[in-house]
Amino acid sequence: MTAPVLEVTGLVKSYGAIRAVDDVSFAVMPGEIFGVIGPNGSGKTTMFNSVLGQIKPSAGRIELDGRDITHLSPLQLSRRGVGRTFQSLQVFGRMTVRDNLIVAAQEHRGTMLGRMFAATDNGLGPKADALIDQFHLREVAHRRAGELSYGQQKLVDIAMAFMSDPDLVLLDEPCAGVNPVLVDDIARLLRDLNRVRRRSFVIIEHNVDFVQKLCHRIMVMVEGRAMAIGTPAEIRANKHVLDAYLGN
Amino acid sequence: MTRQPRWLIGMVGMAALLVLPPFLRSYGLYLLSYWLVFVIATMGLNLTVGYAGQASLGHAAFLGIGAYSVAIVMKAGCSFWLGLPLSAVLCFVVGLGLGFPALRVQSIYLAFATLGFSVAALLVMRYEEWLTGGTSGINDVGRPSLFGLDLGGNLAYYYFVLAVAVVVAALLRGVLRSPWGKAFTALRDNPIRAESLGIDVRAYTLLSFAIGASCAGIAGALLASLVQFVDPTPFGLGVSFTMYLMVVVGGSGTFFGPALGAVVGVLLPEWLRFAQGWYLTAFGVAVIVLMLWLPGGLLSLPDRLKARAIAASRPRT
Amino acid sequence: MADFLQLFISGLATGSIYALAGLGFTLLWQTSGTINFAQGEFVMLPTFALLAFSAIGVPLPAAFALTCVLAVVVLGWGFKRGIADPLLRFGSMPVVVATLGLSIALRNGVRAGYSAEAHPFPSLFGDDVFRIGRVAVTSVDVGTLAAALVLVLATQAFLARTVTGRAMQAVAQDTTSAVVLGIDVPRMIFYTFAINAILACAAALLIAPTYLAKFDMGESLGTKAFFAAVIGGFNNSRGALLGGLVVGVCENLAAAYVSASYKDAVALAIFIVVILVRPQGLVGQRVERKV
Amino acid sequence: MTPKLPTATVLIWLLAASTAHAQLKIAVIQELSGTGATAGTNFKNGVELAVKEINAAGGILGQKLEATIDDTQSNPGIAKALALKAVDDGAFAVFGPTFSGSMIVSMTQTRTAEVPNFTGAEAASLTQQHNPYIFRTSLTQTTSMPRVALYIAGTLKAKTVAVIFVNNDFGKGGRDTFVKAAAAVHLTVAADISTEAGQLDFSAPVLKAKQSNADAVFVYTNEEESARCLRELRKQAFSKPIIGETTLAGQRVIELAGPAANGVLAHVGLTAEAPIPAVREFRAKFEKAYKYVPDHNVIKGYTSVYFLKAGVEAAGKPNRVAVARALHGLKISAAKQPGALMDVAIDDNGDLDRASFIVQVKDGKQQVKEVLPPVAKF
Repeated sequence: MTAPVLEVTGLVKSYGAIRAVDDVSFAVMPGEIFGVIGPNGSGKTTMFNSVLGQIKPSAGRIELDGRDITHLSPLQLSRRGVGRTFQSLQVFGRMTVRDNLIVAAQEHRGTMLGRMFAATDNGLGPKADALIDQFHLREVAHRRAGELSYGQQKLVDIAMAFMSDPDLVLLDEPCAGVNPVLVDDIARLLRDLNRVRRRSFVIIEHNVDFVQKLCHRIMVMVEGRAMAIGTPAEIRANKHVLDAYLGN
Repeated sequence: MTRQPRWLIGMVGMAALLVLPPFLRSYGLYLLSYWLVFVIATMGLNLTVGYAGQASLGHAAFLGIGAYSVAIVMKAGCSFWLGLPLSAVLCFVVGLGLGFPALRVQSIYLAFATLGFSVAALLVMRYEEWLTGGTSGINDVGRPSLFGLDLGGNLAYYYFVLAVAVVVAALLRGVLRSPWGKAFTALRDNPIRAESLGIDVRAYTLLSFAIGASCAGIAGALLASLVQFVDPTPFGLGVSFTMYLMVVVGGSGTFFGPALGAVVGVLLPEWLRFAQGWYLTAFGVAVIVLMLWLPGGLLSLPDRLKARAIAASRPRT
Repeated sequence: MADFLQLFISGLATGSIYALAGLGFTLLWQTSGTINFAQGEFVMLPTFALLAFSAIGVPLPAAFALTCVLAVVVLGWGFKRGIADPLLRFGSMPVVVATLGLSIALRNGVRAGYSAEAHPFPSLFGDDVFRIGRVAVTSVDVGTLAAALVLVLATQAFLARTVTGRAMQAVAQDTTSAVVLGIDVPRMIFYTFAINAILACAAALLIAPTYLAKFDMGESLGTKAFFAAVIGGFNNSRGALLGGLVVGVCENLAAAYVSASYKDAVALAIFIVVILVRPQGLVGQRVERKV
Repeated sequence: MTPKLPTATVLIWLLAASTAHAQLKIAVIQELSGTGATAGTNFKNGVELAVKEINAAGGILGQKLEATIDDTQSNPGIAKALALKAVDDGAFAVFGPTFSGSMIVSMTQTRTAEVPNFTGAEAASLTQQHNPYIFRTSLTQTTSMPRVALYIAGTLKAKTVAVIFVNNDFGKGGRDTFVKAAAAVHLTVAADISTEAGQLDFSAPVLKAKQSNADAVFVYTNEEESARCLRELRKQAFSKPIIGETTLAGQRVIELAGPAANGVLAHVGLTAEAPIPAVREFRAKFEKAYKYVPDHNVIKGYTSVYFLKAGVEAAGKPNRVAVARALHGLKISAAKQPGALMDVAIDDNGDLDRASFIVQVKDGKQQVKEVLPPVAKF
């Protein structure tokens, strides 16, 4: 029995009387792709942001590789090998695609002072180029990220999360607003990235089909609570989940 | 495509700055030196405001701290060469301090925090007479000599300021090309995303203030020696505003922006003097018109022209 | 104690002057995101307009009405169409710089075109001194304070009670939703600029007897008004009043009991405390950092 | 390309020299914007009026004056640039700047180029550096403050005095000189109160002055602040004598302060209210041209051009060095040189000696109480 990479226990985030995240617990195993689904406003993103130190959880415990990370900042989490993407597009619009990728990992190499004297790519050029090829961004590699199409920006956004070789990546709606062809591409890329080095993913996604195909296990969130956790097949068979989704 | 012409223009400009000054009279030489001093200061502010995206309306204070450091050090009988690095270091440290409000508040609040700092620094210059000479200032600030070469003459001092400007520009270029430069840009574009990628937003915010401040400190040191007199008047809020104006008008976040911005801020009022009593009104109007025409600053003009050329070459649909 | 009261009451009067100038600044920022560094000049110009109208023999109430109309056209409509509208979509930097340019142009325009001198300005409230115990109060002090209160409360009531006012607040809070709700957003923003212009005229009328009409009166007034607005809370109209009064009183007390030299740093000190403890200002609403 | 440039320069220089033959170029370098704008603009207007008059009367030794006017923005750095420009352009004399800091910087340039430099600046140090090209345009604080202190200690029989001053170049310098002068006549400074330029609320300074229980208060601030301070003194029912120097009893302050100015005592140098026919005539001329009452800065500017005229006439030729030499020790009599307005003597340092007045404001008018004679005899 291997230990989980990420273990969340009794996570609560309340705003006044409203509990946006209400006593959520789950664990992500090494090499696992863990999906989170649920209707709008069910607290998925709030849960994400609480786990990632973006907002302070009201209660609960979060462990990374068995160590408590509950009150760490996003910066500290990044340094410990946790990558993420955001629900909305978050690329650096005025930098080129290649620079976006380089800046995504440069702080993981060398010392602060050393970086002042380092080469402009901080030795990350080859790695950035590899990802650019893997994500089919070669043609736009030297264009400003802000000038690209939405789908391409989305790819850059996802690629950035992988630049620093994180052990755990949390993706918030990687397929939102992306055309169906690209959705398949993203699924394939994520599956590839998962196979190498046994990386673990947590993915929030509305596209149920995408989640069903890609994820090893799925958590369904409704009104801040984890309604069910299980394999895609189990979730498909769960009557409560269907009710929640159909709004009965 | 646009890179080459821009650098070419830069080289031609540089050559002009090297070759033409011996033919200028003292007023022209002095103005050029004055302009260069503000180019140095504005390059620093451009790092803070343009690259790292931090609102700062208190930069004149650093110019003042630099100027007073050199004046006080030289009055105490020490060399200019001690004063110059001291100015830079002192401003670096104070700049780090000014960065702290930026960790807590942003945009307009930060602008007012820095503006308030400018006011406070001015009060210290005016009231701490034992240190700064108060409102009567410090007179007879000398000019340095280098390896037995006297830099006291207007032409010699001009070349000295030019050399410092080139060195500071090269150093800044180095910093901006290093990973730091990307980190600053990331900080400006999206601090939250930057932090999630492991960029130490706190450290880079403070650094952007500190580096910007130390450039202004160096500029201040040169200014003290250029005017050979220091009093609080040139370090008021108005100058902080003007420096911010120079950054934006030149093109914030562009490398050559400060040089052009300082032309507008320092030389344009002088050129407008033919308008007599109305020259500052003309200057204000010119700034408004310039902003309306090129909201991205003067250096957005090539991009604008390029965009227009592309639009024109496209067949109409 | 009498001394303290004397300082306190004088401070309130001065503070209400800061508040009047700060109020419009807050409004503009709320609804349109315009940071107006020419706000001080926006008070200075109507002052001179009032003087000019008086000089050609127009009685004060009529002069005030004319100035208001002129201000709404020039400082409201003209400012919005000429500077705010074209520049706001490029972020705050170009607007800040354009208003800086505007303030330089206006200040020096009045200096070159009218006069570099300070001009006396008639007070609405006479110039009588009352003594209550050992405390002296002038009718100008009381009148300014009362008028400032009335103006702030009226603005507040307009924003909270009228349909137009509420629409304006909706725009201030969330432009996108306001559009969805069918509010004529550009019109509401114009109303804000118009109200700002009228408030500036009112401020001019109330401030000028003390401040005296001078081309550079906007310079120090602007800075103090900004601080008053931020200290009170940038997203609340009452904030400017509270901030102004706090700054006015504290400055006086500091000048008398701490150090006359560093009086001008008082606003800054309060501001620093406020951003450390309550960044949203004394009565402002907290805005969550968006992720 | 390059060899042509010096030739062109020489050509321009020659042309400039040839026109200079017919005209005397004077450079007015003044604070026309920024904090010193009021003083500088007034000085400039005074110069302009005098230049117009002199040219209308045929110029100086047959040469017309040509004035260029430039604004220092109240910034010493710009002032230095303008002084260099004036020197580059071959100015015959420089008028300004008024701020001591700017003056210190620019007078170094005019000295090197041997250009007579008239200034309205007050700082005592300016004329103590043996700069043979600097000339005052009014009595300075060094002359006037002892007269004020003597009046307070002597005529008013005060033992203690509260000082309210504005902390800028002008006010701080005056305060320092006054404190020294007060010590010399055994007048104790009971309260030393600094205020800001542009200060709005004077309740704290006035309260401090009251609390000090001094026998008199000496107010040394710029016009607007003087008016506000006087109003506050009246409001807080300050009952002791209020004394000022020049500005406090100026027409502008009286206008701005209203009834609060009544009773104010002041030592004034040459002002527009001086009971002298030449001054009345000057005032009428100025008011006609500029539509406002001239203050002491206007008079500084106006008279200084006539000082230059007297200097050139005394030297007998339009030579800068000779003129500067002639001006030292020159006694200018108002009878012969009406534009000087009053008899005046210039000493070896470039300082002035002239009669001055103690005035009191009554019913919104300055009234002369006492005439203080000059040190030198005419």
